[in-house]
Amino acid sequence: MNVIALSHSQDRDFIAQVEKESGQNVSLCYQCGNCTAGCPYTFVYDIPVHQMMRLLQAGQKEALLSCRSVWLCATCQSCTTRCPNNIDVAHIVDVLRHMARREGYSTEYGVKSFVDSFLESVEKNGRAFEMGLLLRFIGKTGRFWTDVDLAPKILPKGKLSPLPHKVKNPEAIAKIFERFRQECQK
Amino acid sequence: MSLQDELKAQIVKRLPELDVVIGWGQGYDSLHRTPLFITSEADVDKLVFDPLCVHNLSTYLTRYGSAKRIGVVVKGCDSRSVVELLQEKLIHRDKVMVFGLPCEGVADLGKVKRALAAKDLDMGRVRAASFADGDLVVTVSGQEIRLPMAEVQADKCGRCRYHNAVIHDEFAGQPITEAAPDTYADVAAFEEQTLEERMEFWREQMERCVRCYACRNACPLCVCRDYCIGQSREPNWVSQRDGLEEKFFFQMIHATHLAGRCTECGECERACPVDIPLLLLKRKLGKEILELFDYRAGTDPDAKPPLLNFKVQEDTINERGW
Amino acid sequence: MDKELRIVGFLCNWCSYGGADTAGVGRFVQPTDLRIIRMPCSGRIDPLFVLKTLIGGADGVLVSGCHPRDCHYAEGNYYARRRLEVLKRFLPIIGIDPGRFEYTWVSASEGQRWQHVVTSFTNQIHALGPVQRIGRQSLAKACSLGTVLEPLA
Amino acid sequence: MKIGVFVCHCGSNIAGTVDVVQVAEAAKSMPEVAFAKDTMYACSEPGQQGIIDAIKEMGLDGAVVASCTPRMHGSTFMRTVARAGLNPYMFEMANIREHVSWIGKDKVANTRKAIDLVRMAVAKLAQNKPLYSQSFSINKRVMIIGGGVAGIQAALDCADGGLQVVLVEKTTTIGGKMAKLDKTFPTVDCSSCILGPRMVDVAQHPNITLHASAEVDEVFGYVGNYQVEVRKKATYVNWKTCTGCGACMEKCPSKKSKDPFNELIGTTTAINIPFPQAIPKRASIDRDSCIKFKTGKCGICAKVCPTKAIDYDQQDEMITEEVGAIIAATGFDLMDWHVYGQYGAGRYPDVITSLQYERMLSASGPTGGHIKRPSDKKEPKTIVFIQCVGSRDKSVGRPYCTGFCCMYTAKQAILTKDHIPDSESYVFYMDIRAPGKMYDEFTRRAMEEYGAKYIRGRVSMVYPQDGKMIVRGVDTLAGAQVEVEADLVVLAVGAEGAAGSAQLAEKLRISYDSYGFFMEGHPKLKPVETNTAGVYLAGCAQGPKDIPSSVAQGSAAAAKVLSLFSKDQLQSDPQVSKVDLKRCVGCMKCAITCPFGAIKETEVRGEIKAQVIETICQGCGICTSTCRQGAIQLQNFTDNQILAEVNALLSSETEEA
Amino acid sequence: MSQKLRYAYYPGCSGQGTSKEYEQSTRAVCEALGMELVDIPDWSCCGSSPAHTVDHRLSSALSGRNLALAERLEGVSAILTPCPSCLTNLKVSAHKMKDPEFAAEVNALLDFPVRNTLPVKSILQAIYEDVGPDALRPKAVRLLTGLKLAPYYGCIMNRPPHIMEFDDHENPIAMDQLMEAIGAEAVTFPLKVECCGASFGVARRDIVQKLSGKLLDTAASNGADAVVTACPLCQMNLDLRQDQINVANNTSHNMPVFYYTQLIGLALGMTPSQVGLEKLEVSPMALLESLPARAEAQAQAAKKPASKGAQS
Repeated sequence: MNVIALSHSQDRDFIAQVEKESGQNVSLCYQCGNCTAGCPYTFVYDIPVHQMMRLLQAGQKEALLSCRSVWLCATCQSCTTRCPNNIDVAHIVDVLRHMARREGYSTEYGVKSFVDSFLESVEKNGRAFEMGLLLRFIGKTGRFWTDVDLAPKILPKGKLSPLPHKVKNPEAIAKIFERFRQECQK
Repeated sequence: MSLQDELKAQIVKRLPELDVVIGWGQGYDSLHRTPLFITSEADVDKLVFDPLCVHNLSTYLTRYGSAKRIGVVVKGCDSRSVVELLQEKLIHRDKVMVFGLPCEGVADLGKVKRALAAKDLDMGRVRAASFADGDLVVTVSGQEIRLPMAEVQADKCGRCRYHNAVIHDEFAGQPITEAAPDTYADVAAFEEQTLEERMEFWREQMERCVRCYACRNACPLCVCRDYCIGQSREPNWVSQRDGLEEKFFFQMIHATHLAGRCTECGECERACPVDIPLLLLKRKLGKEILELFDYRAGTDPDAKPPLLNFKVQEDTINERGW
Repeated sequence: MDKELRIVGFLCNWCSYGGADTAGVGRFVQPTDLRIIRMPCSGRIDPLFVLKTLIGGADGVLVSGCHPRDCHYAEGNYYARRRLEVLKRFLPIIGIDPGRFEYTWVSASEGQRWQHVVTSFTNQIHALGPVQRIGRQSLAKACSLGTVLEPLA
Repeated sequence: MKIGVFVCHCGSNIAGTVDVVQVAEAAKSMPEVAFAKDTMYACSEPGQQGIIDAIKEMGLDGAVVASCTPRMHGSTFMRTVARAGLNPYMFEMANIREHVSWIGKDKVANTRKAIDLVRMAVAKLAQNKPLYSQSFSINKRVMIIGGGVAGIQAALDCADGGLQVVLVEKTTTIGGKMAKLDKTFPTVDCSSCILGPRMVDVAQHPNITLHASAEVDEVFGYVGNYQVEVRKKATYVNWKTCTGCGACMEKCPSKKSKDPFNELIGTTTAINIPFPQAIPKRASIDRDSCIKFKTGKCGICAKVCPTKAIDYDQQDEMITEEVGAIIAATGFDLMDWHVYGQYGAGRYPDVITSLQYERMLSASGPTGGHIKRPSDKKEPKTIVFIQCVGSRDKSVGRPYCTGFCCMYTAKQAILTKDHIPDSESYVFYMDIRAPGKMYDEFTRRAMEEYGAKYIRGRVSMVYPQDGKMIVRGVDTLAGAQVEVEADLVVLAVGAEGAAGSAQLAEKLRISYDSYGFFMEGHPKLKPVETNTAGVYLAGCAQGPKDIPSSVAQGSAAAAKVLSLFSKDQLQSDPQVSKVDLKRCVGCMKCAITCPFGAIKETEVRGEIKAQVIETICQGCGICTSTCRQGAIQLQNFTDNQILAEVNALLSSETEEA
Repeated sequence: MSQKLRYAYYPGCSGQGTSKEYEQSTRAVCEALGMELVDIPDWSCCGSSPAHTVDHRLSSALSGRNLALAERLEGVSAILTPCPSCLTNLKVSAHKMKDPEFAAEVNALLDFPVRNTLPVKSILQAIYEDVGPDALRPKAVRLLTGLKLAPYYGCIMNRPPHIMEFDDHENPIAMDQLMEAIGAEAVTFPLKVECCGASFGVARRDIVQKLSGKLLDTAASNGADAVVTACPLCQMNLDLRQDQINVANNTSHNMPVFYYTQLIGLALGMTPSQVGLEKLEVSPMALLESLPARAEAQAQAAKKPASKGAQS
């Protein structure tokens, strides 16, 4: 394990940025570990939640933004709900993921692709179009076998429409995305 | 028998039990009445009662020592002052005899003066005044002028809900049916102005104050007299400097000292030689105290006044959380 | 924060003054506008002190006592609550924003709450700005005079 | 008037963020100020001497010290001023530490504020007048509220010191929480063996009057002369004749009565003596489960009682005790841990509190000292202890450390191994707090000799599965989620002020925090005093603490009372109200609002006037703000003194503008 | 109930696809219970979890558009949605937009601003609070006696409590009580609020297999015949992916996974097809057909200890 050179590698701006975007005070964490104790995703994490909080307190930006855990959090709120210090931990992880995205990380490419596919679908149709987003995901990842076993189960039930249920005015939703991108560029 | 004669008969009957009876008599001209201190039957003849009897005679009750037995003639509004004085133990029930009257409203001589002025007539030249069919009939500069009472009545009478004396040992005449309750519409109307406008209003009004203390001296509940903190050094609340802040602060002393006590008789305002609408300040307090504590001063001699009382859990005051 | 305003606090000795001490001991940073006058009890606070202070030019007055039911003198804050509530409701008639006067309850252990009260109240007063004083020419009047005078000049 | 101003640096505490030299310089130009100087530590010996020297040399009439809060050193400097020959009330303090230097770093603003505070203090001092105390006699009896180990200690120490003691206990026996414990840390000696004899001493001491099953209803009076109304709650047994023989318990047919002494583990009879060593050893009836009270039939206890002590018609009895001082030793209760939904909120029988576990360990407890899990009465083999349940947890409104749980959990882990040698104990902890003589060694023994598995981390959830309790937690040191399949889960539930402590505090007029703990006079220097003269604290009522600390506080409070009572007369505080007879109109509104009945009506030359009874007046000043003539003035807080402060402050603003 | 129950209704995207039966049964049940659902005109996707993982302003804007549309409806008392994921997004947006600064940022992305005037609730909360189990009980014409259910609420129906403000966040009971009102039994199910794997089914199927597998294991070990849920994503993971889970974990669950609205619908007398039972992957028909016999057996069993109890 690497030595963390606390004198040199603490990124205080990073801590401040996370605190600003999440509205949380990371100093409140006293490392009881209750977040990790309750987290259903610990088994797939490379860094357990309480250690993410610890690395955050130490300003270890690179370690956090490049980790898998930020992508694998499903925001199930277990950590937030049980934190004895009322820290909205799930919100902090959300913010870390936003930052990872902005800085171009995609450590869990599949997860990122799914999210991108979903939002592209919404931007185009105004609503999530399940069949369409699955095809987009396959297109991005090349995982042609994704859930092919489910097709014979679901198709006869008429649940997956081959055509999107568009809103009447999809441009209204596209405009939200458009304005959002403009805001981000500012 | 007229109301005035009935009252006179009552006073004559009770006079032997009393050291003095305070009523109204003819003033220095036909439009003015003045307090009349009756000690003999002969004095009773000088007694007058009509809408020009504006004074609240209960003001004089605290000027006698506790030994004297005093009779006092009161209109509905005046009677509330008597109740308040009794409640505060500043006078004693067995030393006071109350001659209660019904009152349909008194004239506001300021309004009379303005009404005559509008006709290019001078109130100072009025030679006779009488009442007929709800009008004040005055003879001025040889003309007979009829002024409808509705136009020259004091503002307080328009919203009065205590036309009849609320406390009395003798009551002359027939009680008047009470009208709808006072809604403090005047206070609400004033408060439609911006805060800046309100302060500007008081600034303009108080500029005129000459600190004559007539407002205080006319007030039946200002019992401190020589020891009013508005004029004392120990404690020294307000300096003698002739500044707006000092003048205004004196009115704050007067108003806050009447909070929960003032019966809104309006003597302060009537007595003011420069016509500052002082009653408005007291009515604002009266309105808030009514809303907060459902309390009207001078209606129940046995009530515990709201500011000398409390509830552990107040129903109408929100705990001010921050 | 912009220029300091004049804010006066009347605090009871047993609870709120102690709460302000507790806040100090805890180094809870607060705005510097407030000047505290120590009173034995909120029941000692004559509403005239508040009016004197406001009319005399203070931009805000804060009164704080023991929580109801926790008065060191058993009942002082109950009387204070009624008197001060009447006062707060009276202020608008004389043209003073009732937000310039607040009364609240802070116990000796509530240092953090005191910090919150001071900060919130100071912000509130800054939002209202400096007080207009009855003893001074109002800004509005000065302005209207200005517009009248201008064409003449 | 010649006023001296002394501005304290308090080392860097004040001087770090306030320009004290500038403050002293500014003071020199204030009205009446004849002398102003900064000083390093005003409260130190040379600091005080400097003040005395200046007063004497300059012929000062009064002194202003600008330093810390008057609640800290007000009385210190009043004595200083008195040593210089002035009346102690010719002194004012400007609080430029707690209210200035410690709450902001802007030195310019702080200095400006400090100057204002000094200006106000100077202005007030210019209005001050010498005040003189009066003497009054005291009642040398003491009431102790709460018969736990702290109250017992205080009672015995006071009684041994020759005082008459009234001990009031809410439940039917003294002993408190300690009586429920099996063993005590770190010596693992038997709790009832060390407490029992002390309880007997209380019962037998000629100077102690014990009111058990009694509560304080109302408190009147003041230091030296309190009147306390005590409600003796009906027990439906005449305790004068009851001998505690226990015949009623043997025959009582209602055996499902709640057993609070055993923390609701198991049940007891409707008429019961809570435990064999109870003091007083007297029976009492639980109305809620007594068949006689529920149906009118039964009455077996009355039939079997050899002394005819049963009295179903007994009523609460009110008695008044007159005492000169009161010690509140009301102890603690466990917080309501049912807010922890993740631990089942009481739905799972095999999740219990540490105090319930303690009763199971006790040989005189409901299981006869055998550890049996409540669901199936089987002996558990794997026991999980979860610490900090309701401690250090802001999310349930309990941010403080209860402090003693680490130690008793280690004790319980050790005792568990003694009781069940093939058992395995796991302790989930956050930090081990064991600062005390032999304490840390004790927790190490639990791990090293008794094999308790300490796991650093909280437990996220506990749930039943296949007859086990699954405990899912974290081992933060290993960086891993962990699960334990436990037979029994013991929660180290945090302490809060005893039920009803807030109500009692209001009656005693002492401060309390949101957790029900009473506020001490000063966190360091007055640990057993309160801000109400004559009322003292001992034990967990003041904050969670272990047995040795509770006993020490019991003794400390007793010493305070003995020292208070060492004089025959007390000096009254001269900060009382005073009537200006010529201004008084005799309306007696002051008397209506006085909470203490300290104002009476008197007649002066035929006129009614108000008169203050100085020993009863507590100095609140409600009368002063009630009186419209300004006729009754609270000394040292007169209208003029406060107005001087207001005017000084507002005039400073005018000058600026 | 004298007051007319009228709500703005946000169906959510999955109601058009993978959870058609939830949508269908929700509408049928609400109608039967006198709850009028007024569709938010031209509603769009709330952003679901993908949006908030990218940016909170974007997420709140996508939700906010629907809040603003709903606010234009007249005479509605709340915005209802069946889907917990939509519920969370709508509620979080409304909650965060109480901060005027954040609200301004979000409104800048929208055609018309959110006024934040209507509360957002789940259909479950509305049925539980506005109708209630006591009013539901007498309406049940066909009690589901003998049906043992693991009530599974999902991770975000009640969490975090300061935003969701409904039921207990560790041990919710609303659905338990509704199921008991229609005669079914809610078994002890300690994992009521544990996460099922959420939307990782596509990208990280292994996660869903492990987490949903554990839910099915626990339901089975506590004696449940079926799972009842209130979440489209949970239902899909547990039902549609049950075969995938069985293969990965070497288990052989054949456990129907109902929407609670389907069961209430059945109890109110609707036919299986009216509540879309045929759309479930694990067929519940055999289980439902066995119920009358089970109910009988249960009644028999209940008699014995009851008579025994009377003696003692």
